[in-house]
Amino acid sequence: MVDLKVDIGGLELKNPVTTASGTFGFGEEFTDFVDLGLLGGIFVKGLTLKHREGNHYPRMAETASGMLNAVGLQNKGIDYFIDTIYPRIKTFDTEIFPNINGSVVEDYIKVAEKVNDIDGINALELNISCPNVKEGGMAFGVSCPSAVAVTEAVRNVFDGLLIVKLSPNVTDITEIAKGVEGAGADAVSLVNTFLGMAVDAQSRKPVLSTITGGLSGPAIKPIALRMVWQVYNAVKIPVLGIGGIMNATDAIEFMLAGSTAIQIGTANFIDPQVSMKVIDGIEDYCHENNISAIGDLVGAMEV
Amino acid sequence: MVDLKVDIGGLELKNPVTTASGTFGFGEEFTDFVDLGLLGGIFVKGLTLKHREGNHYPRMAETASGMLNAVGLQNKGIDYFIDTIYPRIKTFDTEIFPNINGSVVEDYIKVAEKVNDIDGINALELNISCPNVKEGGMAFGVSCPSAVAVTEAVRNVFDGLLIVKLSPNVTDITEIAKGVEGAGADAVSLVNTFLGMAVDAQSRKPVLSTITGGLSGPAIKPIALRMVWQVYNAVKIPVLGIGGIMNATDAIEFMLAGSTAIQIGTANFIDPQVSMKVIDGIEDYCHENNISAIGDLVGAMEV
Amino acid sequence: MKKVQDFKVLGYRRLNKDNYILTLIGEEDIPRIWPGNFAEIKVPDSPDVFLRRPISVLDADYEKKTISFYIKAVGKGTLKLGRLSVGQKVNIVYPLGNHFVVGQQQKVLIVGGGSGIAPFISLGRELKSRNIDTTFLIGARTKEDVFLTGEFARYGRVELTTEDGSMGEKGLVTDHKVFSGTFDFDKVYTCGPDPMMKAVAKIAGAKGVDCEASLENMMACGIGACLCCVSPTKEGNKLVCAEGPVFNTKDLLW
Amino acid sequence: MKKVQDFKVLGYRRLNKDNYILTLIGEEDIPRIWPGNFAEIKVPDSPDVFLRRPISVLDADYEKKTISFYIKAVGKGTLKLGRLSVGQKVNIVYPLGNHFVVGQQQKVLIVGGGSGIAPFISLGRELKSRNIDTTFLIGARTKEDVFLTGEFARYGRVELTTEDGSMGEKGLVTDHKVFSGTFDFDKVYTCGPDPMMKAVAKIAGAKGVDCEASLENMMACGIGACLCCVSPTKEGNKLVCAEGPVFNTKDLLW
Ligand SMILES: Cc1cc2nc3c(=O)[nH]c(=O)nc-3n(C[C@H](O)[C@H](O)[C@H](O)COP(=O)(O)OP(=O)(O)OC[C@H]3O[C@@H](n4cnc5c(N)ncnc54)[C@H](O)[C@@H]3O)c2cc1C
Ligand SMILES: Cc1cc2nc3c(=O)[nH]c(=O)nc-3n(C[C@H](O)[C@H](O)[C@H](O)COP(=O)(O)OP(=O)(O)OC[C@H]3O[C@@H](n4cnc5c(N)ncnc54)[C@H](O)[C@@H]3O)c2cc1C
Ligand SMILES: Cc1cc2nc3c(=O)[nH]c(=O)nc-3n(C[C@H](O)[C@H](O)[C@H](O)COP(=O)(O)O)c2cc1C
Ligand SMILES: Cc1cc2nc3c(=O)[nH]c(=O)nc-3n(C[C@H](O)[C@H](O)[C@H](O)COP(=O)(O)O)c2cc1C
Ligand code: FES
Ligand code: FES
Repeated sequence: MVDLKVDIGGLELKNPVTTASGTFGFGEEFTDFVDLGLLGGIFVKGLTLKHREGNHYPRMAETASGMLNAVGLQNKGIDYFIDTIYPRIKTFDTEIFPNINGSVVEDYIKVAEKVNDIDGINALELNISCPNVKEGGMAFGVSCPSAVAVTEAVRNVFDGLLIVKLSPNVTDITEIAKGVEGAGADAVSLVNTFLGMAVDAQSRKPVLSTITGGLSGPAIKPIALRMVWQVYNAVKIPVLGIGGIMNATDAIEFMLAGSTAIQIGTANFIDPQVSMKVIDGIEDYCHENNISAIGDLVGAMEV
Repeated sequence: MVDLKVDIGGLELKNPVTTASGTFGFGEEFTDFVDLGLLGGIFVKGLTLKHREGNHYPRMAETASGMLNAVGLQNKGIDYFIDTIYPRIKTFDTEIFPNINGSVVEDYIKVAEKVNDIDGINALELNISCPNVKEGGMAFGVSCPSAVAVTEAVRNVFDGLLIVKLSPNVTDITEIAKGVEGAGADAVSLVNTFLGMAVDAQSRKPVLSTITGGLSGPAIKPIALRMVWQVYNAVKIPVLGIGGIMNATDAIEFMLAGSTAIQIGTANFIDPQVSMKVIDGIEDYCHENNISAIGDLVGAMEV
Repeated sequence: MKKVQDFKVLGYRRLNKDNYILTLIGEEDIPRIWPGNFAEIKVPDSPDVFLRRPISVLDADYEKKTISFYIKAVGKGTLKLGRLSVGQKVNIVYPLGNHFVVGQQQKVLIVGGGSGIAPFISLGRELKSRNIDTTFLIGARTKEDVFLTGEFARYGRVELTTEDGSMGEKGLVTDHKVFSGTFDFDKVYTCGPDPMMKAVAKIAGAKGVDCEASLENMMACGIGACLCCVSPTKEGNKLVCAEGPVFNTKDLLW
Repeated sequence: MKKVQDFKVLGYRRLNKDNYILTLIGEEDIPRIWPGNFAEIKVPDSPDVFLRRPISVLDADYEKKTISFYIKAVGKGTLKLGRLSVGQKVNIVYPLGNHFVVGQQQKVLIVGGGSGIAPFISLGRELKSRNIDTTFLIGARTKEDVFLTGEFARYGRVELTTEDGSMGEKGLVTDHKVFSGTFDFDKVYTCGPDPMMKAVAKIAGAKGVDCEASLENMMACGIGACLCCVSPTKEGNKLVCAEGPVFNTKDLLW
């Protein structure tokens, strides 16, 4: 028997496999495909204080081994989540992580306060790295002082596990990671999407309504892996690795580079059952390699 | 007849299609495949003051729609280039662009001085973005003051066209672009490779001897396109677009986003004849779209 | 119940250079598919096609465990789907989306153009089984682009328009005589290019007739998870894959 | 003269579960290929194989315009190359690299292991045509992994070792009796796993016999342009694809 349990800053997950915000809806969309109770956790779609319509069509472009999205945090607002969605999904036997967003620090605080009051929510992911909104979003995550400020503000009102989601669109991600660690983050998750663009050579226009969008998928995996390894070596809090994970081997690479847990994003679109396959694959790998506790893999890359 | 000629800061190229440094050797390696006289130009393999052995094996890892390299500027030094290689390649009927590198500003100055004295060389590419050397390299390109300092230093000793090659591993590439523009750059080329990593899940070791390496290929195209467009809108000097260009459509996308000329890198490994196909494809596109002068495409993306 | 399933290529029926019907055969039971449902097909062996492609289900045979798609090759993915070998594995996620609603109608008009005709074989069969009088109005560019009329004829009257007049009436579908004179349909279903559907919806609206349209959209997941597909509606942005692809045109901002 | 050329799959000869000979047929003239030259093969229809794969040329027929490769499936690319359909297009860049040097020898020993036996059919033929006495010493794990001995026998004596003793002498190639007793070879050629080649080179060195080895390496371009492939030598780092793959072992830091 392999012990797949992992501990993120005191919160225990069944296993290191979770699904990334914005790529797994609220979990409900996958009940036909996945036994949600098997997952380590679900990071739900990004939430904001108020209802948001998101960006105009087109919001998506396919790229080489990846995609650009410009959804722009379409959601019905935190109250709708609390009143209508959460009561439905809280029965899933897995950890539910709200992913919170804001245009100004005040918004983040208000959403975090509301999340703090939800019974059964143990953790939240503070998204300071959304590249698809005009105000706030990534702007917080690419400057150390503002990343620190929003982390501190949320820390003050949120008692549970605070995971800060970092933007890869920076010169030195370790600087931001150390900043948010100092500001009270219990864990960091990385990476969010890379700011990218697609152009239609025929129409001579940008493909996305917002011109730029966020790049995800296996294309970004090598950069994400590098950042996870850098951050793992820079901070003491746990790291959740994200970026182009398509299978168990990818997940293990992220763990070896320093991820305590991993998030699967875009791969859910290619294979809605991928999360379960990754869990099985990690277990097989552990068996084959005589690893009794999955935690032994974390940061175990020999350099 | 389509006029494919482009002007980069006063230097006229036959067409916008050039080959990227480190991916086309010194041109000679491709004489069996490409009529070099058809190319807009050749950016030769990175040169340093002294002979360099480069990094240890393994230096390469395949990734999704891309590759990591950690060559580390293996070359026989600028004097060998001047005495032995250049005399052989100067007969090619195309523009030869030396790509120069250094660990300290002094080295850059010395190499640039030597390049300045080469008869027939009209331009050089100042590489401040190599991620694969312990000292110097990318370190210059990720900080605005140091990028400015090295650009100014080289500007002082080099009379020809000065193209500064930017690193994409930064929070705000427009800041660096504006900095080097102010410091006397005649053009900027972007992007160099993204710092990435590959891990071997079986051996639990990094794949590359240097742990991290530079990511290139179609995987990075969306990010490179975005940066080209940002820089095009931020500076007045011409932009040379680089990053995952595999075919004429990609090249046109880069031109629409603001590239006066483009460089083809990794694609040369997949199809050694790709550069000629891109030239033909651009010409066909212009015919089909009634474009008589290729310059009309530059920055023509309608936003 | 949606599922992910491996099928194998059973064969092709080539309609013309760019249009074909791809039939797949599987081993598992096929869940109930409604007219308008679609599948997300993983294009096999295609380095430059990363995401699945949404394609309406043309027809399914629950006994033989076959499912077929009518596909027009317009790009990388649809070209490759037309060149698979018999027996090759194809993975699909299906059935997805909502579907055309068949209610207490007496006489319906179905207007299809281009690859938008795909949902209408199964819809026609459904209508016929309920004894609803059905007229199919199919628009195409030339007679070379007119397909499946034999199939449609089994379930109702077939009217045609071609832009060059090489078959049926000359012009666009909206120029067709069904729209002039008495318009005694009590429901319109449409699928095809956006401008066509908008024009049809406008006429239906003007006549006070209920109209449903199946929208196209760029999709990543097809199951309502990514929020990449979107259509503005009177109630705000809706997901085409999960809240559509079929919308009542009175809810759209057309 | 190197070239990029489209070939078509003519067929396979399956040697065992993982090993096969792939033969391609083209329409253009095949340039002169020397023993030890390799090709960079573009693996078709493989989303997860981005770069070409270097594979030694096993043999070529200049008349019939065919070229063949002996391939051991070890990963994504070599697995896929073993599953193409007859007639499928395969693009290769060839002939690449330097080659084994055949000089004024009298008696040569060829030591091959694993997929390293590929260059030795054409080398054996060349040696035979020059009347040079040739011994092939082939090492394998078990008798299931011993291939092409019939072909080698046409050009010289064939000696075998298997690790489990199921064929030939039991042990590694370096345990074989050719290395004990009188060693009257005046040249050794070797290709196979690094440890094997190193051991062979050491013995040859000790006996004062010239030895050439063909090295493997991760390659991106195969034509000396990317500097990704590298082997340390007494004269510094050399490119395996362009300055090799064949090196005189006295120049290596073994
Ligand atoms: C619900 C639904 C049902 C559909 N049913 C059918 C069907 O039954 N038969 C059929 O032939 N086609 C159908 N389509 C359209 C089909 O999905 C696209 O033609 C296909 O995705 C194009 O993929 P490609 O790789 O061939 O083209 P690409 O190379 O990706 O692109 C070629 C062109 O098609 C456009 N395009 C790409 N994806 C879409 C898309 N999802 N919707 C609209 N345009 C797109 C691109 O912008 C581009 O202009 C349907 C689409 C949807 C959303
Ligand atoms: C000059 C030369 C000639 C060769 N000739 C032959 C031949 O005739 N027949 C044959 O079967 N093989 C030959 N090889 C080895 C062959 O290139 C590799 O087995 C192949 O590239 C593996 O690709 P893959 O996609 O199957 O494996 P991958 O999935 O890419 O990797 C599987 C394993 O193979 C290793 N590997 C990958 N590429 C290489 C490489 N270029 N060299 C060594 N190891 C590698 C990886 O590290 C990994 O452990 C030759 C290699 C070189 C350099
Ligand atoms: C369509 C889409 C929507 C996303 N929405 C969110 C979001 O709301 N909040 C967030 O923090 N990240 C969001 N992300 C980023 C992902 O959670 C993840 O960080 C990123 O996609 C990289 O992982 P991947 O390569 O596995 O997809 C979104 C990504 C995609 C593709
Ligand atoms: C193997 C390899 C070696 C490279 N060497 C250099 C170099 O010496 N100097 C330099 O400025 N860029 C070098 N580059 C970067 C390329 O010139 C180019 O900027 C980068 O690869 C992105 O373009 P691409 O995606 O088209 O390859 C190298 C890239 C590769 C893949
Ligand atoms: S395609 Fe993902 S929500 Fe519709
Ligand atoms: S593989 Fe590129 S130089 Fe050898």
